[in-house]
Amino acid sequence: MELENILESLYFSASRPISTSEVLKILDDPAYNLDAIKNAISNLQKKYQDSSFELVKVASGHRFRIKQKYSPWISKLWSEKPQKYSRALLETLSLIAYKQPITRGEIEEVRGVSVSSQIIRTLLDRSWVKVVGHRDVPGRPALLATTKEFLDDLNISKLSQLPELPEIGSIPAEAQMNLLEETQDNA
Amino acid sequence: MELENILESLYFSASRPISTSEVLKILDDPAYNLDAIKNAISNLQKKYQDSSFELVKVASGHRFRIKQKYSPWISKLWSEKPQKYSRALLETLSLIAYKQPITRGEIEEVRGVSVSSQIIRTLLDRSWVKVVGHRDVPGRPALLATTKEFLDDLNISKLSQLPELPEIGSIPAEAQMNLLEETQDNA
Amino acid sequence: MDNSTELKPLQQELNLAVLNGEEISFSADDLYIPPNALKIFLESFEGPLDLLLYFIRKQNLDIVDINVLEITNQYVRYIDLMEKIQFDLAGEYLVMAAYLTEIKSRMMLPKENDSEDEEEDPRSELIRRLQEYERYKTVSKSLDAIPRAGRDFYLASSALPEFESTRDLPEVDLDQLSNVFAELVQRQKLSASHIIEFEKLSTREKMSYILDLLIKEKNIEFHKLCDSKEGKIGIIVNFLALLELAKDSLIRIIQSKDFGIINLSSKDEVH
Repeated sequence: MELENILESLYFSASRPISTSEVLKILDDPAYNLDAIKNAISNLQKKYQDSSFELVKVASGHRFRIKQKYSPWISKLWSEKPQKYSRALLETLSLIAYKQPITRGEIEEVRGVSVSSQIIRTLLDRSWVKVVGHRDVPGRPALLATTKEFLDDLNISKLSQLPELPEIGSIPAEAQMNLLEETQDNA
Repeated sequence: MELENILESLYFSASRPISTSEVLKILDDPAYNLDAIKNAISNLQKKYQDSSFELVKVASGHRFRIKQKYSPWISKLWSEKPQKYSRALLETLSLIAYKQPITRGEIEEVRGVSVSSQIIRTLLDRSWVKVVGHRDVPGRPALLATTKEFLDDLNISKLSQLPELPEIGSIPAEAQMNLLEETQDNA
Repeated sequence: MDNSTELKPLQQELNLAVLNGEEISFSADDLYIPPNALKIFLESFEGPLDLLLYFIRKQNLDIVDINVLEITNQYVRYIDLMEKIQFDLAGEYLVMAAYLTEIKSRMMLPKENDSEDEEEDPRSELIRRLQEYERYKTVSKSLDAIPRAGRDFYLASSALPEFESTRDLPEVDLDQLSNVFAELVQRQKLSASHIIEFEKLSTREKMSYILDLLIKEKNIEFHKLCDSKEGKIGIIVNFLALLELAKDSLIRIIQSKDFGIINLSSKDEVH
């Protein structure tokens, strides 16, 4: 009971996901082991079943999130509209997510166009992407990979939960046309 | 029941107190009047009596707050915060310092990328930045300015003691932060 | 999502864009597109591979069956058109035109009857690139559709109790701050006239101060803002701040008679 309240207070105060190992370190008490924490987490998940929020597991730990059905009211609280990303950015992000680690040059090769610094900056800034090393070729280009925050923001806990990359030849022609349609709507 | 959940989701998502009049405006539904909201608030207060947080009334409205008795754990959590602020936070802070009062949208315009709520929240939490008003444009975005605490922490007594804008090119190379490298450090 | 400009994929005629309220359309056979619409048309592609994919898919062809001659002709015609209307075409489009032309000429060369050295289909590299690009293009759409924090759902947090921080928070020093700002300005290529001067900054400081004061007290008399220690300069800075704030319609200024007391009040109702 008390352990659940302590956990709850941690999740609500952190404004980021917290891992069980971090919880163990904070508690620093032999009375609370990993099993006790896991048990408390599952109790908390049950406890708040009918409320507006839920305890979810993401890449870097657990956190409370507000159920999606309440988004219409919450979005009214914010005067700014959430960022809508361009197709160029999304394609770049997809390449980083599915072919990581990857250099900017390699992204450009697949997309057939240059990738603007602006896009890379936005992704780094958003902490969705980070530099994990440099390729050992002339110019030592940075190798880009996605971060835990990226998975957290999509509410998933590992890369393998991303949508599957379509197989070559399995993409119906209509899907292509729909893509174009989208772009025109957004233009 | 549903009204309580909506209210709850608003309080948990806002990271600031919300007044009943603001709630009425967001609900925008004649079915929910002031009495219904007050009733829902008192139900929420009862509902969470035994949990780690409480619904409290402060000058500008209501908000959820972690109960004082959980502060020992929270202080441990917060003592593990990263040692360095991100490049994005520093840029945001420098824009608020030099171009205050400024809105988030105006910061985004100069930076060319969006500013996360997290950054603004960190600056507000740190008491380096505060909201000093709202710009009279659609959405009424908050105007941000630096605080006395900010000046105190930088050990200056007024903003005019901030360094003048260094001449371009006179910034020592080691002080120039390579964005790619920088982000890697903070990740 | 607004689907009012919905396209039927297999329709002969394609409504490409709405320009000045007028729907621009063209058919697969008739390549004429008004120049303005052509610009919009090209801007909706993420580069030459994307444009080529469109040509192929528009004709409901499989990538592996593409008729390079036809696609090349179609592509080059677009590029020529764009050049004619002096549209600033990205270099990649021209590179692709050269590449396509090369494939076309290689395909027109007579095949050597040497079965030992079986030459690769000149199209294969292009086909491989188109297929590869299409995979990521398609998956990027699925990625965007995943509910995202801050856009489709929100996180729950509550206010903190009072607590002792056991460790120092990150520090920021003056030079770091001004260097970051300088780099920002440099990046934005702001003109030299934007350099922050002493006076301007004190005005900005006063603006913040006045706004902050108006949160606590609904009305302030101007002379109460001025500190005698600051002297004449102080009054001037205060007055400049006042004018700036009024210009941005952030405050209300009322002076009921000439040389009378200047009253400032907040325009802000939220706080």
